[in-house]
Amino acid sequence: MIHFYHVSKVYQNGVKALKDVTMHISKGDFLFLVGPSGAGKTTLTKLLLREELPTKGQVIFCGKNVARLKSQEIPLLRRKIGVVFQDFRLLPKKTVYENVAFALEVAGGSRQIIKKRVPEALEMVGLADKQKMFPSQLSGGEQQRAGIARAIVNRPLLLITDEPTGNLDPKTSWELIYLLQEINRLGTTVIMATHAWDIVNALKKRVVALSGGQMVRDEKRGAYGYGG
Amino acid sequence: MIHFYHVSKVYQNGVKALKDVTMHISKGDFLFLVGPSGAGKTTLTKLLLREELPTKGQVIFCGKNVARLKSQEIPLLRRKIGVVFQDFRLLPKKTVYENVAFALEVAGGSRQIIKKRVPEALEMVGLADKQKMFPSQLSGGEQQRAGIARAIVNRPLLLITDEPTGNLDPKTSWELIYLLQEINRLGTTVIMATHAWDIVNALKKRVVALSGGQMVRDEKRGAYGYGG
Amino acid sequence: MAMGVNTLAYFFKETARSLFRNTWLSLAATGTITVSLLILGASLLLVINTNRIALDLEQKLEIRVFLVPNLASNQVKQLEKRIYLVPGVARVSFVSKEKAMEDLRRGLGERKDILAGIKKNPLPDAFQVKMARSEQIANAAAQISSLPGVEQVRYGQGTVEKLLLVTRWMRIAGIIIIGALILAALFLISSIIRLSVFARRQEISIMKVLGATNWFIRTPFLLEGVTLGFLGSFVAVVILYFSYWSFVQQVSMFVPFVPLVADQRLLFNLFGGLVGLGLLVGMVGSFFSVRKYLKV
Amino acid sequence: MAMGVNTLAYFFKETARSLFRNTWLSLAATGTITVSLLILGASLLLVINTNRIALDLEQKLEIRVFLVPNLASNQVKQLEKRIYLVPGVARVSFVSKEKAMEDLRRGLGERKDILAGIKKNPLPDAFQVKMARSEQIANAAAQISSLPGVEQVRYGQGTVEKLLLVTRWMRIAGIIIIGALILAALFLISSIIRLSVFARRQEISIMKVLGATNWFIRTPFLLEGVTLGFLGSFVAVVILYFSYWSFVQQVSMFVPFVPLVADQRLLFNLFGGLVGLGLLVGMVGSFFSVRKYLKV
Ligand SMILES: Nc1ncnc2c1ncn2[C@@H]1O[C@H](COP(=O)(O)OP(=O)(O)OP(=O)(O)O)[C@@H](O)[C@H]1O
Ligand SMILES: Nc1ncnc2c1ncn2[C@@H]1O[C@H](COP(=O)(O)OP(=O)(O)OP(=O)(O)O)[C@@H](O)[C@H]1O
Ligand SMILES: [Mg+2]
Ligand SMILES: [Mg+2]
Repeated sequence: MIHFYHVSKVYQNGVKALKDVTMHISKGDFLFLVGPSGAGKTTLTKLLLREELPTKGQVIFCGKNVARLKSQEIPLLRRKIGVVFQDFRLLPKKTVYENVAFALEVAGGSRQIIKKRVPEALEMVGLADKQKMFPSQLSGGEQQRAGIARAIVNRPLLLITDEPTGNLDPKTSWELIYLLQEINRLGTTVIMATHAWDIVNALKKRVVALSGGQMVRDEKRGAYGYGG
Repeated sequence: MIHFYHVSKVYQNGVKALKDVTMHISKGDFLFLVGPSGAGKTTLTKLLLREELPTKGQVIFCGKNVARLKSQEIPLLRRKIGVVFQDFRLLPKKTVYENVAFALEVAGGSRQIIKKRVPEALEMVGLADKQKMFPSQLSGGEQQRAGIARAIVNRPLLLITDEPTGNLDPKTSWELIYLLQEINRLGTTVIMATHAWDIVNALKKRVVALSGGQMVRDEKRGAYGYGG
Repeated sequence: MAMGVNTLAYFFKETARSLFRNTWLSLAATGTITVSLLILGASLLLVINTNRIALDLEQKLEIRVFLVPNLASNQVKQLEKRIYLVPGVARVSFVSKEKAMEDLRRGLGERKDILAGIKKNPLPDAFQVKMARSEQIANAAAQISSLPGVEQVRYGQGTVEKLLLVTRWMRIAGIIIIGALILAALFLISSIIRLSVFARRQEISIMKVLGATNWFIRTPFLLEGVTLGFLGSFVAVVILYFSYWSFVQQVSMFVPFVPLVADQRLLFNLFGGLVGLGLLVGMVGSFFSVRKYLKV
Repeated sequence: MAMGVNTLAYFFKETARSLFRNTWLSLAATGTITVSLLILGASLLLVINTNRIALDLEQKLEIRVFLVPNLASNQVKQLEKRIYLVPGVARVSFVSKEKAMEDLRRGLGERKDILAGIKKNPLPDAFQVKMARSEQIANAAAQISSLPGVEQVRYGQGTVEKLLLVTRWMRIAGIIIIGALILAALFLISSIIRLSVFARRQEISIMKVLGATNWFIRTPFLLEGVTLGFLGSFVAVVILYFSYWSFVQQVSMFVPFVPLVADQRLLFNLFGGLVGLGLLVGMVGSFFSVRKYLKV
């Protein structure tokens, strides 16, 4: 479903964030993206979302070259992907409920669907009682969970979670992992960029390791680590 | 040095974030603050910084009731405390260097001191080569480290770090912990709110556990956990 | 763009929410639109009224055509017809020398004893010519003076030219001022709208990355712009309306001889135009401001 | 507040940085200040000049005092002195009846033959009285008419009152307009400054929590406000200066009889005042805008 062919990314200020990455992800995969701080994990997910364009190489999603999408195709691409951003990116002027509902509204979801799915998603991440609060009134972990609810609410084809447990206690983290596994079992491809070595080691899923922008490891049933 | 006497905090929307917390921290302590997401850890640090006022009870810092400080004393209080915020709070229009230098400028540090200490601090957190970049150009872990550099640069009396390893890989996390221990050894009191159970368990330092706003545990040489 | 009922409902809900949750931005934008259009509208009224007063003065201008003595009455008729044919002439009326003497006597007032010693009326017969287009007065006078039977032509040479120069200048100045003020209003309104969108650029980029189409993001901003434009210009027009009418009343009470425009139709068009301008700038301003941040 | 050299250097560095890194905000704020002060300045010039023209017209007003026939020359002297003592009178000059006849003859122009039959001059001797303060003309005329030796007083009753009413109205309207425009300029400028601070409220709260004093946060904003205020008003004044001088030149070429204010001193004060206003609003606006977000 996803193919990276010799992808390099150099940011405007000259930082080489990715160097010649080639990688394939099939539908239904559950993939851990690991690597030290600044390795290029977030950059990789930005290329998939077309938030950034690759400097070299091709990123293919569902058979289409992401860099060559027409401008009206970009929103359609993004709606197929649910993302938990490392910095949450909640809309500050919307309540938790409205933030989650927004992902459905964007895709033209009907009022019934919104009324049904939003509370479901909030329930799943344990935020049912905070739905009327604004992001600035939430704790770090609660904001993160609001972001997770938003990412899963419209049942995306691909779920990208960037450091989703960074602000969660171990118990909540594991609940989230079970949730992601459940979602994965229902057919959603999951990419999880993470530093949580305990989770990676326990799950024995596919692990792709980046270091300094280079892919240093790709193991089917791997453990946490990135050489060096 | 720090005393919490029967401190309760109820936010405007009625959320009870802290309930009757009594706790003492001596100069030179190294304290882990643990608890599930939403337990009140960040709220506790906000009371110390006088970002929020307690609804009930007293917070005493260096012999002064924080809630009763005159408005011109508040900046002096804050300059004695270095904080790594959970959401980083870097100034978006300043480079990494300027962000770190700002903590010194605020306190009226001379140009020589700034020129000496800022690169030192950036070196300690491994950001020496990113000093001219703006926060928006940094990876999540790099932003977090910039926040750490800013918190330690003016050698505060008290160092509060709120989830400082949430976006860091294990290796960088441990380097940071060694750095915090070093700083602690030089006399700075350190409070670290965290979910990193492995670090808490390995260090065997004092652990204060909150759950649902209540203090459920306070152990001299404790391990991660908050009952329930 | 195909648009469901849900999307439409979303747009209105969204616009209303944004207006209320960004109270401060909304107020500043409305206020700026109001102030800009107030200044523009007041200046328009000023210019229109100055023009009206100038026109009033101009319409009081006339040419006096003195006839050769003892002209036959059919020659006089003939001449009258010819004067009518001169371009710009609106109305011609005959003033006999008896009527002229009468006028002179009345004009001298209490000093009319001067004329006591005069036996024979020395004044000539004359035509009084009103112009349709006052700028042509000098030309018309020249043409009339060359007609047979005309002895002399008088129209306040000098003073009239001065008056016409001043009124023409005022008209040009009025157009320049109004043009500059329209530009100024556009700048002020679009600045405040751009700044209020700027304050929310982060939100726009988040929406973009969540898969919202440009139109989906833009429409609530456009509706917001239209609403602010309407509110702002409506307030401006209401203020203008009431202050102008009280002004007109004051003037008609204290300086009744100054002719002010009180034509309901014209004022209606003017005020309607202001509201339209407010709406338009609000919408177009929002459109372009948002576009800037849509390129993510 | 004790302030080191470092802090001072920080303030200037900080201000310069902020101006350049927020290019867009800086431009919008400068532009708004320029436009507001341009409108205000142009209106001030308009009002000043209208007043000047009105004054010019008023100064052309005079009272004509006709004397009782055959007054002795010392009685005439006496009367002249008494007229001088009437409040508001500026200048008195004697017009003999011969001079008056001469004037009348000249006034009638080519119709002066009317006077051919008159043997004895029927006109009286008169004084021509200029007023220092034209509002007092009616009062002065009434007082003069009751002096011994005065037969009749004439000052264009009716027309003069009209003129004076109009000029007084214009003065009041001018003051109201300028007052309203000053308020409008204050609103527009402070709105844009508040909005530009609003866009940076997050930064302010971060600084606050890092232990910055209110003054430390505020000073760069104040300096920024002063700089923007100065730049904006300076541009406005330069534009005003050049357009006003070219306007004055145009007028003196094409409608030379319209008296315009070209007093360097007055203009200097006016323009200086505008720059001062810009500076002040920039500073005070920043002060209050920042204060709002300092309560953390
Ligand atoms: N917008 C940008 N402009 C310039 N450089 C950037 C930008 N974004 C990221 N970088 C740089 O690219 C490199 C990779 O960043 P990326 O965010 O992909 O790291 P990461 O693997 O997600 O790290 P972390 O685990 O700390 O989040 C970093 O060195 C960073 O400084
Ligand atoms: N400004 C606020 N207004 C209202 N409620 C708030 C506010 N800030 C925090 N809360 C609520 O107070 C409770 C405690 O929040 P706090 O941020 O202290 O949690 P925390 O222990 O830091 O959690 P985390 O580990 O997720 O960061 C939460 O339930 C949160 O929703
Ligand atoms: Mg990252
Ligand atoms: Mg927290």
